[in-house]
Amino acid sequence: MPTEATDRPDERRAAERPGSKRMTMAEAIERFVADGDTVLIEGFTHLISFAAGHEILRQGRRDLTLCRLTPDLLYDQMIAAGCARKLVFSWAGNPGAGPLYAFRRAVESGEPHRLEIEEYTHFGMVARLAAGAAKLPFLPLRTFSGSDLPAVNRRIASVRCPYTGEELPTVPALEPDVAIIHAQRADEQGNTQIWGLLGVQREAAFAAEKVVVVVEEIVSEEVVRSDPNRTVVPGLVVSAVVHEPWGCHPSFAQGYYDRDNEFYVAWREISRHPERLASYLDEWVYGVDGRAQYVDKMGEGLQRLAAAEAWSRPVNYGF
Amino acid sequence: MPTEATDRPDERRAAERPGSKRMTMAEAIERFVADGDTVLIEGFTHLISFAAGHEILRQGRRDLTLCRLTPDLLYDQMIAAGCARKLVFSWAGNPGAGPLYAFRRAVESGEPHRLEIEEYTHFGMVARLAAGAAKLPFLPLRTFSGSDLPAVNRRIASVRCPYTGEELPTVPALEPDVAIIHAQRADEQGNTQIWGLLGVQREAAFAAEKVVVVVEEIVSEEVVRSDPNRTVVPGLVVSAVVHEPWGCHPSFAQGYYDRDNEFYVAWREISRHPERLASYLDEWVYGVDGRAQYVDKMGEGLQRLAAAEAWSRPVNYGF
Amino acid sequence: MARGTDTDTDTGGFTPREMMAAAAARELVDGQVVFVGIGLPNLACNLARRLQAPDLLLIYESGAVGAVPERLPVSIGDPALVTNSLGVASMTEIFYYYLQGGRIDVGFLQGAQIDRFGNLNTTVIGDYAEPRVRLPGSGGACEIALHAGEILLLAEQSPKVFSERLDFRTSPGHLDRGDARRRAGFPGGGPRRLITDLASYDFIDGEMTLVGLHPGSTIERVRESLGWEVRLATDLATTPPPTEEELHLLREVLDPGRLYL
Amino acid sequence: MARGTDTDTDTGGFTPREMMAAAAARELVDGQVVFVGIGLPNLACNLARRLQAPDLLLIYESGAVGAVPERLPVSIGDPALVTNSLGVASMTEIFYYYLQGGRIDVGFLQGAQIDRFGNLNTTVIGDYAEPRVRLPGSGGACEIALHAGEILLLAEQSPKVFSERLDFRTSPGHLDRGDARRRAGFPGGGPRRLITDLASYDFIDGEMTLVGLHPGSTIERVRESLGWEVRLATDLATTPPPTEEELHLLREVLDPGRLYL
Repeated sequence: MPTEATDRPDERRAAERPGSKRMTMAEAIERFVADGDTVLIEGFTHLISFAAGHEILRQGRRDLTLCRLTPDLLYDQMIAAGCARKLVFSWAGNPGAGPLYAFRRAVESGEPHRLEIEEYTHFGMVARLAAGAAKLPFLPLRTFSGSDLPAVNRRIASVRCPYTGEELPTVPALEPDVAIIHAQRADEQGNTQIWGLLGVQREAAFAAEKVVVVVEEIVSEEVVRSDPNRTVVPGLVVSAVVHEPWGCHPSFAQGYYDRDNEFYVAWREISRHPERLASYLDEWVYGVDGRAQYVDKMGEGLQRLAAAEAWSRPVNYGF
Repeated sequence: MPTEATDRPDERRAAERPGSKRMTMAEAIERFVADGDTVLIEGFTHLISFAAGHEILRQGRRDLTLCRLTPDLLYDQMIAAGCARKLVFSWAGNPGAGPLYAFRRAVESGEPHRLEIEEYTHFGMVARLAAGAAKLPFLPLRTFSGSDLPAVNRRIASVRCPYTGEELPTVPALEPDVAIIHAQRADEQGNTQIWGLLGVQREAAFAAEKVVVVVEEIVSEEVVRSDPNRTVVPGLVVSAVVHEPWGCHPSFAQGYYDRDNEFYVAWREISRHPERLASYLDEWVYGVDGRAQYVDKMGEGLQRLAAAEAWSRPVNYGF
Repeated sequence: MARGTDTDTDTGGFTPREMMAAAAARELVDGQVVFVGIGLPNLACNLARRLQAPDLLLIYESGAVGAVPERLPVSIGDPALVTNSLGVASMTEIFYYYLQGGRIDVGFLQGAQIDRFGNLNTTVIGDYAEPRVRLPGSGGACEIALHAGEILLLAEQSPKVFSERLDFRTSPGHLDRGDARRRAGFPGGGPRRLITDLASYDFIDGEMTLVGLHPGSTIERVRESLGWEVRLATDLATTPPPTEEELHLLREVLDPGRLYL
Repeated sequence: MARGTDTDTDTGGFTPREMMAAAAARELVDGQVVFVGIGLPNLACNLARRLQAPDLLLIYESGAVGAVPERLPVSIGDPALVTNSLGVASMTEIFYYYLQGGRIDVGFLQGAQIDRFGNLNTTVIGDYAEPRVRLPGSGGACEIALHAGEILLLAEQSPKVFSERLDFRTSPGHLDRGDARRRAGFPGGGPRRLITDLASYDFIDGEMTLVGLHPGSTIERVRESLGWEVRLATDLATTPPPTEEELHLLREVLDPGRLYL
């Protein structure tokens, strides 16, 4: 080997790679989420890491730029807790159950403090993450025409097609400081497998500077290798792997547990009243030391959500 | 229903959809490949439909624009047979085994006739198909810089990023008249499942006007529905489904049969000599009436390529 | 759209929302590819699948393709949409390849404000920077409005919803006239039909035109709940009421818990 | 590069291609992500995995990620690359997310013509429009050359390969001087080392500089097989010959059929 080897950037980078990336949620948030960061906890209805969001609140992070297509209950909680400086999003409602009142209070009357917003459509957010994953500064896409959105978001621009002369809308790449991705399973290196709705989990992971993967199960490399097409996020982009069963509740993990729709419906009234929301956070976020305690505290309530069985047929990878 | 319903374009389109799209290879090529068409038979080393290419030759199609990242043995045969007016490609070699001599003769000395070429890199071809699939007129990508390729291919252009001011190379969308995609299995509606190397099969199918899917197995819809994440090409973009076991030979189908590397090596000497190539075509293409007869004629030679078993672990889709 | 409220009036043995679901279902043609929303659009599509359109292909924004939900989905990403579906697409594929790719025949949209050209507001009531009411925003609505072959609109009539001017245009309908979309180069056809709790409208020359009154409804009630003088078709019809079969399927099979009816 | 030919000379119990494979393997550092080609690069990577770099992550252009081929792959898309791999990426992901995404530490390249700055020609000999010899073209080489953290070049020395001027520049090396890539804004570092059947070269100020002679090779032989006066490092070394262990692994485990050695 050449004698100058240890000065090479690739070698330094390699030396940072640990044998296992497994750590607790508290360690992962401590190491990889800092005050002022741009944070993306993704998952389109499916695989939303409530466990990670709650730990961010427990650790008292501040001035975050929160990004998600659908802020959902999780970001409503985080906005209410005051950790967000800015929200980047495309649809801010309680899916199937009404408004997100904490989000509305922040935007309509600056409570608990003023929240800056940067708003796109779903397609716009998807394209921003695809551009970020590809390390392109922008991507063209056909939306926004005939909408007032470009008038209120100057980040929406356009480009002239060099072939047709047509003017196409563009969005800038979104490259979060950290993406937090829930998944069904991963090995200790972070090779992550997802089935069911994929959302933008892959793009989020490739777009971000650091990636925390949270899983229902840590599996051996052999399980991953038995079905390589199931791998959505490769370990090489992953910074931390956290084992957190039931880590999505009240969101869901296909094949593990159903969405807790009763809670989504109940959130309507909780979030409508700031004091009820505060006592929810006191009890279920600040009042527990982590997801395991949350699960214990939920008790029987969770078991009714456990998934029934509907197994895939295996396929042959032999040659 | 409104009385004007039958005049609505959507209704006419729906009426064309048959219950089953299954047909023979001869029917599929007869209906969906015409003289002068831009034809894409994709598959990156894996899942190359030699069966479809051979049927195109048997039916005597002419003046085709053949597109593929890697022309491979199949397009070498088709070029030798004289059906190609133009080749759009990014790497024209016999993978692991030397040159494609028929391609070389066409380009170096115009035999059997002059072949127009339009040349990209792999990334360029991939981006062209991704643009075609997305119905965008172009996509930006970072390649070609420092290469002489843009000087010989005026279709490679550039665009200025509206955010950074940076000039980025672009390629135009590729939207073939017909894409022919081999896969492991599909149902009769064309819902197509692939595992192992994916190449650009998905992008090819979405980019093309018409799509012929050729499979090792026709399966019931129930098999497809047992593992929806395995579906790479949805039936809604598929025009025809052809059942053609061993349809890739000498290419391969993961889990079904191995690549016939001996034939790839042997092709070097066959293609080097025009008369040997001609007699190969006479015997193995024009001398059989279809892939079933080719398989019979191959006899025992194929069985040594049958795949061993290496089954995936099933996953649970329940809720 | 809000769930059915106490003001739903029973009209000859069915509710206005049952009428809307049945009328919307009848607009769907077998074999079409439909981009489905949760609530009434989902009920309409699954009703049509059980009647005239068994091969209707249901695609949900969340990525489920060819879904056959065995329970009433309560969110656009309900796990029941995935189990036994024909395929799952990532959202990059859904927006770039399916919607922008022109693969969707019909899209359903709703709006907090709708104007006479079918333009929609789901963003804010009041000023964008200092809104009186902040609504959820576009989600995928703007791109559905641009790319689907045609749009079916669903809404409950009130002057607050049907207003002459939108506070914010989230998703384009026919802009300001019949050929505006074509001139602007929009790929999809835009709103074709609007079904409300009172009536059905077609967009003729791009403008909402009353074509059918639901049983029990009157032109006067329609006029009271629109923010402008509505255009009338020359041959005004009465919507056929929901059939026994439609009502049976809606009530007993599709939404027995009366979540959306 | 062509397979080992009859002109390979046995030099102290090993062939020049065995020396190349061993020398290339020693350049790889544990934990690196390597974009692997078929033939010698594949042998070098799999040799390194069995020695100093067990966690070398092998990615093949065809989409196999974390491949552990149980037989010698005979094409870039050999099915053995997929079985028991860690993941399969579509080619869109491979090029947009892995390569352009800056995830590749090391790429291997070869060339029919190579100039002193490590620029490569794999397109044509002669004129592009009327070539004397039409070569395969870029494939993924141009983007590997631009994006990989560093490039390792492999070639057999001859004046035909190492020419002062390329007939066509397919993939950029250091263009025409040491800082040209940085000035052009190329994301990857470009060629770092070239290993031939005779010697090893580093690219110093962007120019091929002889740093080590393989056992049995001489400066004279090196000079005869280059199309220009080669630059010499001040401290010229002799490449350590392949060890017993390297030879055992190459001959008995990795390529027992001597397909590439």
